[in-house]
Amino acid sequence: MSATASLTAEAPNYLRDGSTLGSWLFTTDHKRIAILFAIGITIFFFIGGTAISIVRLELVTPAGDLVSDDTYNKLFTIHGIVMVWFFLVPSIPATFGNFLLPIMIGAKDLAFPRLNLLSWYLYIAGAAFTVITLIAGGVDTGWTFYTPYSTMFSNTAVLTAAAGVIVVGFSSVLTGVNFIATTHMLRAPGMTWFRLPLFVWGIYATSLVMVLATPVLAMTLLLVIAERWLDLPIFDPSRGGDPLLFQHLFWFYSHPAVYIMILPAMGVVSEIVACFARRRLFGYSFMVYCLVAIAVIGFFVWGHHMFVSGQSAYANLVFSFMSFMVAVPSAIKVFNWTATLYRGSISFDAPMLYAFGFLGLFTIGGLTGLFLATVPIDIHVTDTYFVIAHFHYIMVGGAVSAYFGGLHFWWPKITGRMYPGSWARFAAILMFFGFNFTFFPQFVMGYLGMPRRYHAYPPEFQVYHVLSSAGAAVLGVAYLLPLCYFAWSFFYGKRAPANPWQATGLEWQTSSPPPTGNFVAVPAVTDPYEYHPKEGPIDVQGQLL
Amino acid sequence: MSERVFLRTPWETLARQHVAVSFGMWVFLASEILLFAGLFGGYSIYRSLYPHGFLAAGRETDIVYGSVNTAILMTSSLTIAVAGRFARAGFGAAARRLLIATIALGLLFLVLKGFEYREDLEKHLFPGPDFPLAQKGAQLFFSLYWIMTGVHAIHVSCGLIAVGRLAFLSRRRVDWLWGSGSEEATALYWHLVDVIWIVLYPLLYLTGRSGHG
Amino acid sequence: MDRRAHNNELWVRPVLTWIALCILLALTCGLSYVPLGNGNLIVALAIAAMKASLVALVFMRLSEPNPLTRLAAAAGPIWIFIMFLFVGADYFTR
Amino acid sequence: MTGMKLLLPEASKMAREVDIAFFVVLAISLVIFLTLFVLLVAFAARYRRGTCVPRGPLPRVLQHEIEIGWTAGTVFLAIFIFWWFVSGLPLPPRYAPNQLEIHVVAKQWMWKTQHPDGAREIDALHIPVGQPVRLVMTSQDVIHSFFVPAFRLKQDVLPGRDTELVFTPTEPGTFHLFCAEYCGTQHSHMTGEVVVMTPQDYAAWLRAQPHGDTLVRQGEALYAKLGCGACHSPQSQVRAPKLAGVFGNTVVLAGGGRAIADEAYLRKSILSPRDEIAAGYPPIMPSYAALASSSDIEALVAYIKSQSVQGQHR
Repeated sequence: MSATASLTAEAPNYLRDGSTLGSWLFTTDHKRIAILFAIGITIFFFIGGTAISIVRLELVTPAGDLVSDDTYNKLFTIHGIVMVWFFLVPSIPATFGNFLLPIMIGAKDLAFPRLNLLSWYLYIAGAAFTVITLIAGGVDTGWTFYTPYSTMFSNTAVLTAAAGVIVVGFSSVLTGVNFIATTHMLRAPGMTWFRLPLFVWGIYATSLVMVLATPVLAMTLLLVIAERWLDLPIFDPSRGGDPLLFQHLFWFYSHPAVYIMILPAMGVVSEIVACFARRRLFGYSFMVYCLVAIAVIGFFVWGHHMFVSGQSAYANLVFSFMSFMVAVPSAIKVFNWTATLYRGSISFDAPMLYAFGFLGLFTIGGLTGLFLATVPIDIHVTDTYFVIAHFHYIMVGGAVSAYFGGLHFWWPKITGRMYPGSWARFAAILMFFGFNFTFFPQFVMGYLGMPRRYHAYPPEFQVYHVLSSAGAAVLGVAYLLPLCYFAWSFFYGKRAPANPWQATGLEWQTSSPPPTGNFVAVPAVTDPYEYHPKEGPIDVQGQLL
Repeated sequence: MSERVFLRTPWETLARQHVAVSFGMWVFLASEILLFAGLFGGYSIYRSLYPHGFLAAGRETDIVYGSVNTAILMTSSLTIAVAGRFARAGFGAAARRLLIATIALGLLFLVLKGFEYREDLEKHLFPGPDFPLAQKGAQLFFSLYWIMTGVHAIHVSCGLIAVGRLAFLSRRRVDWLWGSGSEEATALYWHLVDVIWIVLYPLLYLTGRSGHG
Repeated sequence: MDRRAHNNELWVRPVLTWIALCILLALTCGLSYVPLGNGNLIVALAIAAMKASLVALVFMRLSEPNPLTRLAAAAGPIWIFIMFLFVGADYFTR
Repeated sequence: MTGMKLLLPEASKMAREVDIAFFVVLAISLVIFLTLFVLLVAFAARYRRGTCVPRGPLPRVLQHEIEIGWTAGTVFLAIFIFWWFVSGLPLPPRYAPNQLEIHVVAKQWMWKTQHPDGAREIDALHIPVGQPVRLVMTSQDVIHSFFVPAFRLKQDVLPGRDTELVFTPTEPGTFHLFCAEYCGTQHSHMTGEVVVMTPQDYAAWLRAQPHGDTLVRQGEALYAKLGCGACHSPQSQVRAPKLAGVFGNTVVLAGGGRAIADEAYLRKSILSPRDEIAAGYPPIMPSYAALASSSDIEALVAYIKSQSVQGQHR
């Protein structure tokens, strides 16, 4: 059947509900807003990726010979700002969360659809500030904006960069408010709290962190702007201020921000693992408690970024202890995912490959977190490539793997099209190896003392940098592949059935892509992950009886 | 009056919509409180580091403006609270008049704040080379003073826009005030602006009044 | 509904609250001129907390039994407390 | 390109302890990771779709006990690692008399070090092996971080405040010194070397240095130049606290309260004298923040300190 024929046969759905630009830019449909967000974060993903590609190229040789040190500093700063606030924080919540949260709980839309659109416009406004920053020559403070460098010394576009982050912060606060209200108020009859899919729990926990942490960042950066622009003394030590206060306030947000990125990723992986292992999730209620525990304990650990900052030794121990405690629920989640595979019937489609990648990489990221929680080890490896490798294992190995996993899992639902499975599996494997190739050498050179944010470096580290840059090239190709086959799939892919993976979950009960109101008939709510009966035998082929 | 006019997309009943709107606003208010948390944190740390500077600087703020403005904001809280109760009881016209009183009080607050700012600037109380106090920490106090009151004034302005929107949209049909649920949310926001001022007042205006502490 | 109870709910209670707020304002303003050392700050903050609670309980109708709203209202102060606790863990042990 | 290096020299007492901690945590992590990895691969192979293996539901009891078991196990392990490294934390002896006290001033993008006898270095630090060293560090502009990988030591260097590092080098050699906290354009050029020498070599090296004034002497000169004695000398007409002998004493402050006259107090008293006035004296001293640089203050403090320490009076 030709593509045109299949298009005419298409049932009414949200994609076909108006095709003018206005029908997209003034939409209040959560699914369309999710697409708008997806377009935004994809653009920024490639902006941030381009910046870091130049950085990796520069680092192939020990001498800083490709770009000037000033340019280099601006490149890694823009990479950090863009990737953290314009890609990772909105990535899963604003796209999949927006698209799926109402459908998964059986609602017609988010609680406040117009507020949702406002979130997107705030994101775009923040993005505009960032683009202005780039046009104005960039910013060189690092994504951490440490004072007094950012307020008294840098002569780059700190003000617009900080303003962009503040504005995009309000976007994530409003998204968080919307998600929390939706989860509380719009669950379909029968959808009790302990029947919620773990993805919904992940989004809910993340929303709590967004709402309670983001405003602190907004105010901190507002203080930076006030000190820099109005010359008000706040953090400036020569006028009595304390730069460590900035670090406390900054990390009060920015450590929980890591959990903003990883909690939804955990939700995505839970959905995928259960579906492709055809198994009820092992320890569902423990998984829920762990998500909430991570979200809450995650607020108590920020000081582990400050072990060498001049913070008191007593505070170091307190934060160290809390950091060990937050490792516990994360570890339990990994055990539970692994145990879910036991007696499963596992197939290795692309989403599952990404989920496997997540399990391995997140485990490495989490375990290296133990090193950083141990004060004497942290003193040696903090501010080195060890830390870079650690948080990329969590944020890229974890969150980005899950993002791609989710994209491959829900793509048929979102677009109504299938993608070429073998290409997708190839990209997943390439991404996994490219990633390890890029970041594993960084653990070693970090331990050997290679400081981060260095434009030129002693020659003995070159071998690791070359390995890392080679891996980054592979990783870059692996990121471009999905762009190509998804673009192809969107126009020419095979029409997707309502439930291509035979998954449970309400989103699979409606058509692909869903109609504007999400459901034609009221969906039937059951326990989540009913992939096999609770009691009794299961077919030896692993099929449901 | 029919519910249908006010019912918005995802909701089945107006009652549920109202609960959700005010719950959503409460969640947002939690976020707003955390917005000020960093300022309160900075204030506490610097006050404990420079107690003398803070007491000396606290004496320089204008307690008359501060106290009158506190009273004004508390009164505006009363008017908007009663407006909501009137609207629910069906006294729409009276409710609207109270909303307009709230707007007037809010504007009065901002005007007085503007006069106060002018006097502060005449006394060179903006941190900089002409700053009159030598004690260490006094400039930090005034940095926080300007930022705290400035951010609060922005909140008052946002609140005024929201209350103004209510007054404007209810000009034809006063039952709109009750029906949409936005009266409740707007009032909650306005009350929070009041609560934050109530906390700022002792920090900025009552500090150091009892003499050389 | 009983007319008096109705009036009560409508405006008597809010107005009484407003009177209480004004009395507290006068009290805190006056007390700030009495030399109490560190007591000044404690008294001023205690009165501010009382005023804030009055606004929250009556004007913002937090006194009505709604667990969800109360939870949301408690979250802000609790998280401020967390911030103070852990920032203090550094500053007061340096 | 020099060859691939997997191990870093352990050149301080601390380095050994950090390495032990590092490799113990590494071993624990490897055990956990390999267990999970083996399980993942085994499950993925055994339970791949289509294999003929039993797939019944798990007994309820088993589910619960395993969950509680590994939760308890993980909590125990986390607390154990924490307890283990805390119990092993060395408490650096501060102000030990045998320490070699070296002052470090960081600025964009340079390390300036000064030895007790006045020898100065830029982007380098020569120290004798086996000798406990105490670095007193401050920054003139932004935050820097003093990082010597071979010593496994790192400490941020803050403007307006002293931070310290105490260590004992154990191996002679030349090691990297890095600035580890991003400090602006030429951050990656803010490097240097730490040269650990035998005591004899160190003595010879020290003799060969152009002998600048000692920190104490510089302080003395500044003391005269800035006219501190006009008020603080015992002969002065102005009533101001006598500085000889003040270091290490407890000062009673105006308005109650006490302060130990340590380095931080002296530094603060020079920069913002009116914050903590000694009881009985009028608050008349102006701030010297604009007149004295960070290194000047270090020198002044060193001089005042020398006036208090028996036998060091020169």
